[in-house]
This record gives sequence, structure tokens and C-alpha cells, in this order.
Amino acid sequence: MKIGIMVSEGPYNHQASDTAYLFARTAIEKGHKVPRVFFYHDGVNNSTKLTQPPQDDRNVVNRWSKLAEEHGVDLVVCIAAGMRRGITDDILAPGFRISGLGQLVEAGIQCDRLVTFGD
Amino acid sequence: MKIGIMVSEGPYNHQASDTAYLFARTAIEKGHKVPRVFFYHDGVNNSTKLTQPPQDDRNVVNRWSKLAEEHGVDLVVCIAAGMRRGITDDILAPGFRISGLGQLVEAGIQCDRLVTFGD
Amino acid sequence: MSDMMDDMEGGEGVVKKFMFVNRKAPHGTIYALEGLEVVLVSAAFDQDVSMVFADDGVYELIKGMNTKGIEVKDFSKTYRALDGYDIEKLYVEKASMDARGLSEADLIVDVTVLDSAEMANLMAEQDVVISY
Amino acid sequence: MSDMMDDMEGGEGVVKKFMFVNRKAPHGTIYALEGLEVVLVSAAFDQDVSMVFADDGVYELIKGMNTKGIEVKDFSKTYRALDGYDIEKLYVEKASMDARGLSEADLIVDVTVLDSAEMANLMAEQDVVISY
Amino acid sequence: MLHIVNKSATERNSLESCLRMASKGSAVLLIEDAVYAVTQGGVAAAQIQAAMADLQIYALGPDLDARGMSARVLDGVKVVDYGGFVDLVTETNVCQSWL
Amino acid sequence: MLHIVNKSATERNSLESCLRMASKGSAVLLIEDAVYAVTQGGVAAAQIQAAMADLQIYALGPDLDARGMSARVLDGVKVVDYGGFVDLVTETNVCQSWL
Repeated sequence: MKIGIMVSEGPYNHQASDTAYLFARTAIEKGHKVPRVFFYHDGVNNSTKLTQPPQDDRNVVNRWSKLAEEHGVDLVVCIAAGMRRGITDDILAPGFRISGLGQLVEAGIQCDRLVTFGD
Repeated sequence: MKIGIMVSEGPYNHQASDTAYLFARTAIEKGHKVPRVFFYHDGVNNSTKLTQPPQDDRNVVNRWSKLAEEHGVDLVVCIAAGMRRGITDDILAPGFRISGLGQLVEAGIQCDRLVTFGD
Repeated sequence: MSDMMDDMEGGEGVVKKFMFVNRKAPHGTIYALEGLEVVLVSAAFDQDVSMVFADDGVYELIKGMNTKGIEVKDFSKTYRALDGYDIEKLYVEKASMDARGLSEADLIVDVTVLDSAEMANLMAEQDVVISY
Repeated sequence: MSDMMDDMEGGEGVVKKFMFVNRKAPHGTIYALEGLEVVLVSAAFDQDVSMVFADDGVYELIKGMNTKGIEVKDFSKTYRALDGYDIEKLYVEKASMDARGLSEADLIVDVTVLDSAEMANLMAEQDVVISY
Repeated sequence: MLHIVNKSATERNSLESCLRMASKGSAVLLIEDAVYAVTQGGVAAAQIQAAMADLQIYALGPDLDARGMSARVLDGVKVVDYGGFVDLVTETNVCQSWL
Repeated sequence: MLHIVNKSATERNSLESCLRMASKGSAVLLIEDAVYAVTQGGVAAAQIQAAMADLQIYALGPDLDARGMSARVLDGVKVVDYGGFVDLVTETNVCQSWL
């Protein structure tokens, strides 16, 4: 089955991005496809390559990048929400791209399910 | 009177930073001093110079920078919270500096009041 | 359609029931404003779109807002423009209105008021529910 | 002391009553963890520090957490280390414990349980209250 | 003492907790989404009216205006602007935000 | 239909709203801070027990473990892991998150 995901909160401050990642990874392990994760609202803050979490903590951004690389997950950052919050191409981590809200609606149309994780 | 401020949420997603700014500006207009604003938790996201809000909207980051320039307000971004969230010297807007949590405790000791704005 | 969605065949021409659920007050957080931005974009995709206002989301539709004093954008007029985007299905939960002492006369747009059971049924028949 | 605080004379040697109010559950948000980081730093400033746990903040002190399954840091042992930083005033609101079916035996550290009126008086006599 | 509440009482428990732990004679200032609590006909109205026996209840005018709620404020609630907010902070000995 | 709730019922109104607007036979999955609601002795326990007449109540095990709450789960609540979460999403026709 094709499962789309929307993430509405940034890394570390809320558990939303952690739960979304573990859900996505598990869905893929179970044989489902996660064609796209759409980052909206403060969720756009998951896409910056500048984060440096403590050594003994998980790296939220890198985990998403790795999921994109290994499983072809399309990580889309909302351009309007990203501009408001200072997310630009220059600081984008691997696997993320900036695009419009149409990508969220498209994921809703083309995926069998759309699951939202937020605050 | 000396009033310290702590901001715990980022720009646009929550009203916290707007309220803190209007409070600080008004306090200064009334003759008080706002020696320091400390940005903690997602509040560190107020300090990036990369935001590009819509033309017809307020510019949260620039307003803080201007307040610092015109009234000597010390805008301190927590280093630990900032590293987790990808705030580095390279993307810091004018008037902001990165430092430790001791600056928050110090503001609590040296100011007559400390007011927190968050979610 | 983007490259990454190439393995999704059969997307064209599909009409799904999209519901956008608004449960947050305006201004205190950005969810109402950014939620509206998604709804406007969805109009271009020719889907069967409805909006629900429940809990504090009903406050988004209150008449007479004036945001000058807090120096933020007043986006409440946008709800009136939804009609022009063919987004006409606006539902409000009655229990949410009652708990806040509000009636339809307080709202900036025409809505359909549903009780909680009717709302439950409406939600259950959607294909996609996006909430904030 | 930083340059920008130069106009603040008389800061040295001052001992203020600092209260840190914890009202959020652990893990769902970072406030409990980052709040603990401030408290540890405050210990270096020789202030009169107390911590309050009320509402969902009492969940921060529950015994037996195991965060492996959600892949986040388990910081709950840090509460046991507070003692070593001379942070010994830990207060818990009784009404918050009762509403959650919790007793002192469920907690990882020794605390003083206060009723709401006692908590009110304690808060009112602080110099600085930092909450999250 | 000044207590500051910024969240809607119909969404979160912060106003209720604040009122429970505010000592007699304290001031409570409602800002941002918390201002809905002082409007007529809402479920929090009775709670606010009962609290006024022991506490001074204030609401931030610009936040009421922004939400279209200025004409609905309960009797006995004092509406202040940002200047009044600053005065409340300086005229009380300490303030606490119920986030 | 699957309803997902992630916030503590003692902090926010989202569980209450979800239970009010969930149609009979729906599944409700509690994750993150919402898992406290299915623990013994809490104020939400009665609400959950009443809801089980019409709804299937699930809670995410890893979130219960992380909060030290696994041994306190109410009878009748089904504890699932992330795999079970995925199954709930795929086995119901649509899901909604009560943020």
C-alpha cells in the first residue's frame, strides 16, 4: 500500500517527527511504500543540514536523509512555510527538496493513506 | 526597571515571539530597560537571517534586530538548543549572539523581572 | 506530477473526498492561516473538498476581527473568498459552538451546523482527512 | 558577566529565589529535558533554587521509563543527580498527583508534596519563576 | 504576584491550573488565545466569575480585538493594552507564565 | 476509520473531542503523551472505559514504555507496536489525527 505522511512540527521540540520517522521506517519494513513525506508548518525545520544534536542523541535530520536515500522517499518541504521560517536551498540536507503545497494534495490523491504527525 | 525576557517558540508558528516583541518595545517606550532577550527551546529559530516572510506580513526577525540596534537589547540564542535545531553563527541575523544558558540565569539575577513567552 | 511519484499510476482524473479539519483558534498559532493556504491550493486539483470547524476552530470564523494591535495579518476575509474557489462545503460542530456561546449569526460565512454524530458520519466517509 | 549587562550594577553576590515550574509530560515535547538543562546550569550561580512539578509535569518523575522503543534519550536518571548539584527542593502538587492516580512511591526521587494553597504561597514568595 | 495565561481554556488546562494555584489577591492576565475565557456565554465564564472573588482578572485588549471578542468581555474583567501589561509586570513582585 | 490522538488528556481537549466525534465501530489509537489516558487511576480512565462500548481503543507500546506506564494499562485496551500502528492505518479506510 502507498502511505503518504505529513509532518507539522520541527525536530526535537516535539515528538511528532520521531513518531513519523519510526512509522515510515516500519511501514517500509513491512513492505509498504512511503512515496512522499511532506513537511509543513514548523515541520519544515526538519530539513536543515545545520543541526548538531548531542553525540548520545538521535540525529533526526540525518535519519530522514538516509530513509530518502535507501528507499526513494520524496522529502518535500513546503516553500511558503519554509520561506517564513528561514529554510532555503543553501541549508537543505540531502534528500530534501523545496516545493509547493500542491505536492501535499497530490500525495493525498495518489497515496492510499495520508497520515499526519504534529503537535 | 530592568525587565528580562525569555522567548520559547519560533517565529510565525506561535504568537509568543510577537507578544514578546510588542511587550519589549512598549516597556522601552515607557522608559524601562530590556537588557536581554533570551531565546530558548524552539525560540532559537527567531534568530535566522534566512527568513523571507510574505511582503504584506511583519518581519519577526528584522524587528528583533532593529530593537537590538536601536536600544542595545542583548539578543542571546541558547547554544545547546540552537545546535539541536540548526542555528549557527553563519545564519545569525544582526544583533543576535549565541551563548550559554548561564545568560538566562544571569538575566534572572540581574533584572528586576523576568517574563517568559511561549506555547 | 513530480518524478518521485512516477510509480503511482492512475492518479489522473481521480476525485477524492478531502476534509480539512480546523480545531485551533486564529492568531495564537499559525495553523488556521497555513491551513487555509492548503485549502486554496487543493481547489486547483478538482477534488471534493470540505472544511470542518470544531473546538476552537469555530473561532476562526468570528465576525469583526481587527488584528492591527497585534501587528499580524488579518486573513479572516479569505474565508469569504472560498466560494470563488468552489469550496462551498463548510461544516461547524454544534457542540463546539454551544460551548463557546456562539451562533451562526456570529460567523463571517454561511455554514452547515452538524451535531457530533452527524460530524462523525461525515468524517468516516472521507478519503483523506488533513487536520491542524 | 557579559558586556551587554554592564549597566546592571550590583549583580554579584545576590541570592535570589529561583523557581522552575515543570508542567509538561516527558518525551512528547522537549520542555522537560531542556528545562532540566537550565536547572543544572543555575546550580553554578549559587542561587536559592527550587523545582515544582505540577499537572503533567509530575509524569517526569515516574519510575521505570524505558525509551529504547522510541529511540530518544532517557534523561530520567538526571533527576536523581540533582542532589549532587545541591538542588534539593523538589515540590509536587498533590492535586496533580491525585488526578493521575500517582503516589510518592511511584516517583524516582524524594519530593515534598504540597496542596494547591501551599503551592500558591510558595510561588508568590519567589523572585524569579521560569516555566515550561 | 502576576500570573500570565496565553492558551485557550477550551483547548488546555493552563487557566484551570493557574486559578487553582494562584494565591489570594494575585493578578491574572489573559493574553493571546487565553482571552476567549473572559467572553460571555463560554464554558470558562463561570470559572472566571468565581475567580474574581479572590483574584484580579485582566485581559489584553489587542488580543481581544484581533479575535473579534472585544464586545463580549465579562463584567469585572479589566482590559489593558501592552502598556498596561508592562505596568502589571512592574507593579507586582514576580510573574509566572502558565505555558 | 482510525482516529489518532497524541496529546495528554489532562493537558488538552483532543481526546474528549475525538471520542465525541468518532463514529461507532471506529478505532482510536493513542500515541505519544496521549497514552497516559489509558492508565489506571487517572481522570481519563472512566472516559476510556465508557468509550470502549462503541470504540476499539489502542495504545502505542513504545510510548507507554518510554513513560514508565506499561504496567498500568487499563483492561480492554490493546497495546500495539509500530507494526501494529501501520496495520491499523492500512486496515481502516481513512485516518485522522486530532492535533
